[in-house]
Amino acid sequence: MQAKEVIARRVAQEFHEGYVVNLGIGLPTLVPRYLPAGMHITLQSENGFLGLAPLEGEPLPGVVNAGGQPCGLMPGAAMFDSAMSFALIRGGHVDVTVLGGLQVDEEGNLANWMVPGKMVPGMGGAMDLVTGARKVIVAMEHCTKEGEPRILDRCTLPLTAKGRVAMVVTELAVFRITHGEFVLIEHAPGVSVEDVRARTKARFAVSDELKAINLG
Amino acid sequence: MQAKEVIARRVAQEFHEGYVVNLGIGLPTLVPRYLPAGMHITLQSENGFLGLAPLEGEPLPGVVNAGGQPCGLMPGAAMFDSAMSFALIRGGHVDVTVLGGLQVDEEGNLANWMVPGKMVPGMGGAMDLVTGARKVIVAMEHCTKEGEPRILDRCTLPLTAKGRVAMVVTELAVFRITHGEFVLIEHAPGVSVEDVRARTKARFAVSDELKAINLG
Amino acid sequence: MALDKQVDWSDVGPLFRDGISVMFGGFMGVGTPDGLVSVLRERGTKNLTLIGNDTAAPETGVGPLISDGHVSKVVVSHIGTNPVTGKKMIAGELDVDLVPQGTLAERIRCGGAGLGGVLTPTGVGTVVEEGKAKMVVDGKTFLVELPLRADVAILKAKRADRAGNLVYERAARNFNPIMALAADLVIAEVDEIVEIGEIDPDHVMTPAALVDKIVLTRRL
Amino acid sequence: MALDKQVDWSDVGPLFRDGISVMFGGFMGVGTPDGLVSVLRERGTKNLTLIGNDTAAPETGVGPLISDGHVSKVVVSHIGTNPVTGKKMIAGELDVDLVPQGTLAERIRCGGAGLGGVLTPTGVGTVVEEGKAKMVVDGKTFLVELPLRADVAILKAKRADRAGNLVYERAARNFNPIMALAADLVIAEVDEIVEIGEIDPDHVMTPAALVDKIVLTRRL
Repeated sequence: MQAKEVIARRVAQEFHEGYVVNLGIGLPTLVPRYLPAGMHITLQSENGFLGLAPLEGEPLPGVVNAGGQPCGLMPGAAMFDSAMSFALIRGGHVDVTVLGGLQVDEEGNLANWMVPGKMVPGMGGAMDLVTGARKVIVAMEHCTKEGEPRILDRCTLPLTAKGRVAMVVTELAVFRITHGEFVLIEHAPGVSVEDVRARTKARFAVSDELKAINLG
Repeated sequence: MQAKEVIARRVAQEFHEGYVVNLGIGLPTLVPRYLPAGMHITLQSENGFLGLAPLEGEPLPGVVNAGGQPCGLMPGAAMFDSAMSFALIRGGHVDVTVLGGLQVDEEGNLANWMVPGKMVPGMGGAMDLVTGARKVIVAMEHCTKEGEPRILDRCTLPLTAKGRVAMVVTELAVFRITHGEFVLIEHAPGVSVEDVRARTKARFAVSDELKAINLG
Repeated sequence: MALDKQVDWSDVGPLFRDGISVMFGGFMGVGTPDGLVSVLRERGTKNLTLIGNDTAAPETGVGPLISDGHVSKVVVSHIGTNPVTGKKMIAGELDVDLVPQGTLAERIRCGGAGLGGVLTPTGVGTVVEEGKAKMVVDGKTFLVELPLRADVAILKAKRADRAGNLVYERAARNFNPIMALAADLVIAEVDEIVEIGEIDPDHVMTPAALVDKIVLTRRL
Repeated sequence: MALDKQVDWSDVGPLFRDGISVMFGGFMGVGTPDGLVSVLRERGTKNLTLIGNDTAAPETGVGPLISDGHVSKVVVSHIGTNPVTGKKMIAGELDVDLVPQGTLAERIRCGGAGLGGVLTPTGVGTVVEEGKAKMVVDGKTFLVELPLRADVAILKAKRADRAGNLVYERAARNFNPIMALAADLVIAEVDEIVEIGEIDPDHVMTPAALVDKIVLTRRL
């Protein structure tokens, strides 16, 4: 199973019936594929709506996701302006947001919006989402392409938000962050705690209930 | 001509084609009767719409003015929520508001929302209107029923807003307030400057262009 | 989105407890859910804090709740149309917190939008500024007004779909949409319930995600 | 209400001057008035300050204005989809002020609603907080974010009546309604113009009172 699928399958287990969810671009958009049959969630999009669906048939005017790509509308969808969109996001009306990360640190800090001197795309809606969503899940590959850990004692890149990450899901491990404590709660099948430590530059506790990620 | 009609006729002269106007309850609601034929203004109401019209025929569900009384809708009316209603009011999108007053003073302060120990109805939308409308016109009878001046050197009642009144229209006189200066610009036919002074407890300058109110 | 949020009137009562804060939609009673107000009365709730535009009249809107002594505090912009409110205030039986209407709207919106407050010019130089922080921006003075939230919001809409998307009618909209953002539990009384998908997404005024329960207006 | 706000395309050009600030509706170009953007180009305006969500792509939305050098500053939440913006920024030809998207929406709304600012938790502990006042409310830290206004707002709507009431389509709504509040001159490009009274008052998304000019989308 590819790293991305492992991550998406595991993140899907954090969703519950009726949840309002905002998914970042890329990997997070794969998550809904792995929801249990019959579970209904509502996808929220920064550009102003609740009830995104996959595109079926011809694109409809104005029905686009936050990446500007044509999408569909769930029955019962609702459209609104940007002020309302972020009232929902900042006001705790989004149950979960799943975003990619460049770095996460022990304090639950996330850096995912710029690399000084290299990539300055802007934060878009990410700072508001990470600040305001009820639960922030970072879904990312455990290390960079160069093999450098992304989970650090201290983020070195500019932060997206401070102390807001509740969970980090990688292809190797799942960490929960509560009360400022970084805890390894699950590992990928065949991956040992030592393997995780070797590729993680953050202190973390190991849960008493540590188990393998269920990829059922 | 009754005092109220004199006041309403004179206030009507301050309206211009296309103006957005918010009228307080009572006397101010008489003003539109005296607009020149063919002049179009849009009435705004705090409870959430633009385009009030007089009631014609049966009351329609939800079509009520800020006093909760059934009214009509102009063609081209628009409805919105209270936050938007006051974004319009506070944000300078209402060209003129006309309100009654208990007291106005030399500094353009208005008191019209409470009499301690007697009448504490609440400010409703008045504080926002007086603070945010582009032009605030106070339309009131010159003196109280007991003959006490309402135009004072200093309001003694709790203020509605500070320094926001641009014009005061009474059955005796019209004052303009600019740059902190109270100026008598018009008097009712047959009323002398001395008559006005005798019933006014504020210092005021007399305009070089002082004239009689046109009640044409 | 497939959750059916319609409940029966008998399910509503248990949602209310003594001492809760209740935001109520409506302006002079127009846009106030009369059925939900009745449930609050019938249930005999005590020590309610009501947050809304006004206290309407003794027999309209939330007026009966005040007349019958269910309320210990109101946060409103206006009480002048309901003499009972004023009498109870003077008698020391009711705490009345008067808030300028636009400020009330913004404070509720802040409470629902995750904002810590807004800077408003309204009330500067009046008794409203007492006890509040001020800030000067570009030479102009503003009051810092803080968020308001409630335990429960009771709303009135014209139409809902089963998921809870709401459409209001004319000036009955008023405070309802912002209150839908600002309470832990949001209950809407609606005149009509339609199937999911029957309301055009562009016409939804309060998205279903904000609404917890819907109940069909009782025809008396 | 009877004023007919429709103008011809030839009337639009003279409304734009060099050095003005322009708020533009749209999100990745969706909801951006392409015709009005073209007029800004054809007229050869210089030193524009653009305020909006993003700089789209080099050939979409406001992208062409940046590619062709009409712009000296952008205030946006995102530039990553338009490499030209990044290049010009690095070359020192374009000033880029990045604002979190929700904060951008609130700042524009403040500018249009007469508010002096809002307190937002977004950006606390990040570079966004640099140079900004902070306030602690109920133990939580917020940034004080200040209002934004512009000389001109250019909007895109699906439908207008002749008075200027606007209806947007789906996610093309985005920043358009709040920008209608926050500029001295508001111009809307619309796909369809109907008679006054043809839009249900409950469906109006931007009231006519906020709109100065409407122009019918050019079919190319």
